[in-house]
Amino acid sequence: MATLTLAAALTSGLRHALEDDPKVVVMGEDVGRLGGVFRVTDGLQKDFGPDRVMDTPLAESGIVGTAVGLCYRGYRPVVEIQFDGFVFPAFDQLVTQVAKLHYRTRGAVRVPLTVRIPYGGGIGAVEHHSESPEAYFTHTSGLRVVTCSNPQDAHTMLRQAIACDDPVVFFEPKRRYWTKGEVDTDAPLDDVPMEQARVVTRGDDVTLVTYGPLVATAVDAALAAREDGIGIEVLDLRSLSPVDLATVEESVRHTGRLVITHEAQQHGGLGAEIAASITERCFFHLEQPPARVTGFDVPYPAAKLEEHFLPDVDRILDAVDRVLGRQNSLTGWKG
Amino acid sequence: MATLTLAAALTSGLRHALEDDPKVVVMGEDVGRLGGVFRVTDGLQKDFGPDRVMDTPLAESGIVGTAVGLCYRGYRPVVEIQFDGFVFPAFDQLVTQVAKLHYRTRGAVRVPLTVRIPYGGGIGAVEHHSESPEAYFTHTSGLRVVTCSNPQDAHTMLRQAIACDDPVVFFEPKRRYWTKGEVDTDAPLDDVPMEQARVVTRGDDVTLVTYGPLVATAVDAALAAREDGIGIEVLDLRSLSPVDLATVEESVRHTGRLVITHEAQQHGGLGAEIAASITERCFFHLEQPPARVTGFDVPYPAAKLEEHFLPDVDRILDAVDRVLGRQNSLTGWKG
Amino acid sequence: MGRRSLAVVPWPDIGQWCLELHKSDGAAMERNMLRQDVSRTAVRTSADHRVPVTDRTPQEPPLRVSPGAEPAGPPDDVLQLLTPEGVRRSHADLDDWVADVGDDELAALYEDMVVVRRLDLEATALQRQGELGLWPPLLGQEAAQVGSARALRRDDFVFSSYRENAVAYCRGVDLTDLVRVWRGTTASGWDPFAVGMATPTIIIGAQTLHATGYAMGCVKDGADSVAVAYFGDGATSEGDVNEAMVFAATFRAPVVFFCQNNQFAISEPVGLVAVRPLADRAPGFGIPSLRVDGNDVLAVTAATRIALDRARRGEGPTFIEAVTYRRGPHTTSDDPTRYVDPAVAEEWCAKDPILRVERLLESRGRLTAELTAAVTEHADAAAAEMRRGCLGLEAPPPLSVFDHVYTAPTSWLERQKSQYAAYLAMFEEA
Amino acid sequence: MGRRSLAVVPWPDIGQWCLELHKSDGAAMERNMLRQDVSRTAVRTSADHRVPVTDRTPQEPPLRVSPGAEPAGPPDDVLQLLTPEGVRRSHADLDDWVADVGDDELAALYEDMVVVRRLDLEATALQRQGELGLWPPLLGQEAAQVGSARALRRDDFVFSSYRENAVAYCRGVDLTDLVRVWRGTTASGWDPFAVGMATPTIIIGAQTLHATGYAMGCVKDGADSVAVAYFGDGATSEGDVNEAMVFAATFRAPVVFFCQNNQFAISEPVGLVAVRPLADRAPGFGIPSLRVDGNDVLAVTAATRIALDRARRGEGPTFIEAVTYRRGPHTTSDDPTRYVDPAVAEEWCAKDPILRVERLLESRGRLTAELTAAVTEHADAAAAEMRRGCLGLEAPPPLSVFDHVYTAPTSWLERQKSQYAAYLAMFEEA
Ligand SMILES: Cc1ncc(C[n+]2csc(CCOP(=O)(O)OP(=O)(O)O)c2C)c(N)n1
Ligand SMILES: Cc1ncc(C[n+]2csc(CCOP(=O)(O)OP(=O)(O)O)c2C)c(N)n1
Ligand SMILES: [Mg+2]
Ligand SMILES: [Mg+2]
Repeated sequence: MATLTLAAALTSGLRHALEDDPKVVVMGEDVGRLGGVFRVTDGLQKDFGPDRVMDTPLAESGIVGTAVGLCYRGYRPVVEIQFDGFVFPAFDQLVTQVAKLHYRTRGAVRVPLTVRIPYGGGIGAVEHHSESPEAYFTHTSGLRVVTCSNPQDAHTMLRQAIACDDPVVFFEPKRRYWTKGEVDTDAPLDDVPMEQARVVTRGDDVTLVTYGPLVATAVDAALAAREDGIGIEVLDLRSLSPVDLATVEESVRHTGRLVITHEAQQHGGLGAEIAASITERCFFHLEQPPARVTGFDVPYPAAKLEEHFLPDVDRILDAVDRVLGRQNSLTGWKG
Repeated sequence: MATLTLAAALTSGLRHALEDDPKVVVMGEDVGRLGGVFRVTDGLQKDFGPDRVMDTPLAESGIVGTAVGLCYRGYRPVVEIQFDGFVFPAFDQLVTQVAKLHYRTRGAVRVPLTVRIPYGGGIGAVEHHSESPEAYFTHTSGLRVVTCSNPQDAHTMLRQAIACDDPVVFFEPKRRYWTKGEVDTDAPLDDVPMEQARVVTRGDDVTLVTYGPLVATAVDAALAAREDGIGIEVLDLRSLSPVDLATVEESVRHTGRLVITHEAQQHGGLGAEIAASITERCFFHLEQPPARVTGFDVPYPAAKLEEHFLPDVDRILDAVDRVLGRQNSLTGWKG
Repeated sequence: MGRRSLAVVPWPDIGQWCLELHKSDGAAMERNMLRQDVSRTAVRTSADHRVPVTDRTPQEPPLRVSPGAEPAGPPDDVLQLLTPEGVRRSHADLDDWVADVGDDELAALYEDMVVVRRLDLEATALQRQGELGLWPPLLGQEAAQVGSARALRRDDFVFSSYRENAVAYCRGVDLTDLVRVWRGTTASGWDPFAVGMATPTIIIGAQTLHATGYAMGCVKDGADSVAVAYFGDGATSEGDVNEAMVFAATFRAPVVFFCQNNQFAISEPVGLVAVRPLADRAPGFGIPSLRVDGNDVLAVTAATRIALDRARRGEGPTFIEAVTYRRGPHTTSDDPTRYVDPAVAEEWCAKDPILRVERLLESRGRLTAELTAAVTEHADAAAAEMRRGCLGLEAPPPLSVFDHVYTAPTSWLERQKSQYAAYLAMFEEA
Repeated sequence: MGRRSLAVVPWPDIGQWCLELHKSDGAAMERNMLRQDVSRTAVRTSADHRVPVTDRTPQEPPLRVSPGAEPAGPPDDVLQLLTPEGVRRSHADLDDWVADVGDDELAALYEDMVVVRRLDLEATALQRQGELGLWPPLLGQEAAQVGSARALRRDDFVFSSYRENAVAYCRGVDLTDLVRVWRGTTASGWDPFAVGMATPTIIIGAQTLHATGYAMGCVKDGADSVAVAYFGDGATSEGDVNEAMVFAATFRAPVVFFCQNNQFAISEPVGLVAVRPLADRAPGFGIPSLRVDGNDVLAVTAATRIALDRARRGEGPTFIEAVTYRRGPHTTSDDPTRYVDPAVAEEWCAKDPILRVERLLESRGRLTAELTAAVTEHADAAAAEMRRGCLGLEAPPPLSVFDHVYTAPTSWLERQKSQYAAYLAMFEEA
């Protein structure tokens, strides 16, 4: 057990993966000598050499496309996209090639690629540095999409993602990179499957589903609600595709109330799928319609406005009040 | 009034737009001399010259990116993406530039770009030629997304899209290109706003929401249901972003039952948003949870399997039975 | 059906132009021969334009080729060993590379080309008869494909586009597997690892990055295998192809960029994507290139071997532009009468890649009745086998639509599958 | 704060190497002078490598520059008019293009460069003081930016990346608008149409396509305005930049591709994205290019004017590689000590773009006390104005987060806005 930041837990996860399997290679912009703009790959090139930890030309499609070629050759590339907003030049390779190759070839070609993407806002950054593009990927059959919210998951799930024979888009909550926590780097990888959601806090009144950077916010909301005598069951999805809906379903059957929160825009966000799927499965257990607390349907705004865009404890608690039928911001609101 | 195929109605819409506004230019792969692989631009280069109807190099990012530059210069480009599956190389320009420029510049830069994309399956094509990628765009704030289901809408909406000062992704239901219908090319453009959904058939029992290629299928389903004494209200969304949810809401408040059908994959498809939003707004009017009839969460399959992937009358009616609480395929099903 | 395909190719008079290297370049060429080794002199780098293929007459800055212009006329600076008339010309840079290609080997290449043309025409026929959904004919490109593919080793790996069915044939792809995807029963035809060739990539240019990455892997493995990326003239305008060149140059990847310039991207003439010869693009990226007569199976073989040799010796990527002509439609759905100049098409018929080999063999007394009979028989048998295989291809079982999305089942998808099974069962019950 | 920025720049001894054109190229250069006009001879096309900038000694196929290698050393083949020592050298191809740049004009360029350096350092200071979220310093790139931007006409249009703040200054951007986006109050700073310059594009390379499209529009309009795309060395590896060259060549678009090769893409040396000089890339696309000393404001001016002139005369795109050096960090968040070789950095200090102009002015007796005082005063005033403007920038009103998503409100978004207003009102009530 060691106390590590989330970023350091990722580094240690990469280190383990590089040690465990000679076919693992790390590649991306500035990941080598610089150690990545967030230093997640710090020291790896020094220790594993430039053949295994490669600085690549500045071209995201090139990075992902050559990684696909490396997969054909038996490698397990771990590529870094520098920021969320820079994944789009690689979108074609991810959607038309990475996601479809195994299906296309009826299993002949495996693409054990891991795509690491620091994502999310709250760091006061300029445009394209704060986005949450996960829904583009969760709508893409053939990709697995996961995220982490704490150092232990960061470490273990990254290793699981790399070990996984499917392509995995691994979203890293960048504003939690400096969150510290205990990490057992010897924990067996199959302890908790990567696909499994986690119940973070128990509660009887409302199920609060979230993932990545907002898990900490959700827990804060649960603590605040507890003082009001409201029990919130916080679920950390961890896997965004496939979603462990069984765990959500079980909780909602118990609480009868569901709030979903994520930073991404609402329209067609992952929250829509969860609300729709849970409604399909637990309609008659729901006391109120599922509520979503998300980024608005606007491009990610300038830094000085992001506090309004991003869900926070207050907006979550307002939605909790709503699903509990208590006084809330929409009480008496006329659209 | 003239009887036109949907494709010819689009051609005539383009022709009108080119005549009405000298700033309109048409560009894309093979749109000039060949007239497009679906002949939607047939004859336009001959009549308007290669300066206004331009064959471009084979590079989708280049097409959309140069179109953005033309917008800066006051043009209204109409670009063609040859098939749904080929839009992804342009995804970066569409998401990071086209969608965000107006917001980024607080209104200083307008991007009156229309992106035409033939989409959808059912034509027995090879990979990448049958997809329904609309959800990637409806999740992208700043883009308008529309589609059409009949020749009149094809004609009018395309002209509306071109006249619109916002970027519009215009999805053309390729398997309906040869559908014929009456088209009034003189109908005023502001008769029916582009954003407005249309009630295609009236019915009291179930609201069936769809768009594009499946509108005809939905109408078939409604006709079949009528024989069983079931009244289906078919809504053609037309605009996929923004969605005219008010029209859907009104219908659902009346019927209490909602089925949504689209060809795109279910997970995070537009159906999820509509189900979630309608549940939020009409929870207490719903007799049953909204049901979705969609493509499965697999890559678009080989042609000989597409009949299973694609929603059809039977699958729709099965869902209608489900929301009516009648015997259906999931009666007694244990997941 | 049973007839040899060559017989149906119209054969117009041969025009006056020829594919020889410009006479005026001879001196520069010889100068070069003295101070560089063969593999180097044949390639063009922008640093040294005195190698034969690039020593063009100085010219004004390139004139714009306006959109919609005619495809460029006959290439005047391509590497060539075999003229359309069937005359074997010698070329100091190339001869050594095909020194082992004697009459037998030539006959084998001839046979390959006849067979793949036969298969191609058979597939076109199958499409016309409604047995295939679509087919992208390679008519006219037999030499480019066979000449390059036959130069490869078993342990090399091909990443191609959709039109490289002759390459697939040479790699040993089962004939039924060739048509599988075009019949729509599966999204791709064969196991890439069984034949050393990935199944076609339809997204234009995307496979060039895969080839480059594969080649980067070969370097890591210390293997001297080579990756070959096949793509078209149109593809060169896609970002991916250019990024592939950047990566290949940076990592000195053993990859051959094999560009078949068949003059068209669907209806668009090559002049629309390139105002200069495509082979001129690569040197700026630090990648030597060769511009070769793509209808000359010997020159293609030589060029490919030069590129492969460079790659195996750790000298990195090479770009080959094989100048050829797409004699058929883009695909069976296309209507080339809308954009093809029949006079140009006819000119290219005169440059048929098979006929010139036939003439060469004839001039050597090797085009015997036995040979043509054996070749025809082989072609007919292959076509019949492919047809049989094609007609035997059935739609896969409905629930297989859910297979292979992931390497292991997911609860999410298993649920959809199970529900769809229940749905299908409803009809069986009824 | 009040002190002139130049004073704080360390000034090491000047090394022996110089930026002059290789002597051995002189003969070829002169030969060329005889038969081509000035604007043509200075540009490089791969078809004619005997123009001065491309007549390199023949070399072996490019050697791989392995990832992580040092950035390339001093350029030995860049166009130069002003040496680091402040000596004005003549150059037959370029002199005419700066014939109108007399001492007054030189002093004006000097003033611009001093002011933008001052603004840049002020912005860096503002960031260090917590007033800006981030700043991308341009220290060292003043000549490349000022020399090119001052060559433009009002009706030309610039599409840039994030580091071109000196260009924005020259275009007349309000000083407060320069820092707006870096303070986080808006996503971009100014009205592009008011100054003929789009606001920065952060997605690397994307703006090169916008510039090309804009230039295509100029052709349609029959206007002789030119679009200028600014981008970095790293950007050249992105697909978009290559596609922009394809489109520009095809449509003969009046666009100048102005690449500031500042040796780094964040930590990655230019050798990682290009094994050959970047200026060698464009000719393969059919685009002539110039490789110029980016720290020489005169040479940059001349090169830009050549390119603009070609564009205005309908000769299409030109590519300029301005070889310079990023003396600061990538942005204020960067730690260049991890990857910058201090010896190389020091070498580049000796090539300071401002100092050499100062020396030239001095040698002409024009670096008077009046001039330096006036320039300092201007720089200080500008810095103060920018600081004042910066500190006055407030967070926009909360509900403005919903503005300008579309050109007209949509019911969907109005609803979200109204709900958020109700939410905010709740706190006001409380
Ligand atoms: C990204 C992408 N855009 C468009 C298409 C549609 N398309 C299929 S083939 C083709 C032309 C390709 O031309 P070329 O690269 O010269 O290859 P050829 O067909 O001549 O062999 C086009 C535009 C595609 N498959 N992929
Ligand atoms: C598409 C994209 N990928 C990655 C980045 C992150 N990034 C910002 S600047 C930069 C380096 C750019 O280098 P260069 O083009 O040389 O310009 P310079 O910063 O040197 O001016 C990178 C990788 C980005 N902004 N956009
Ligand atoms: Mg072609
Ligand atoms: Mg740089």
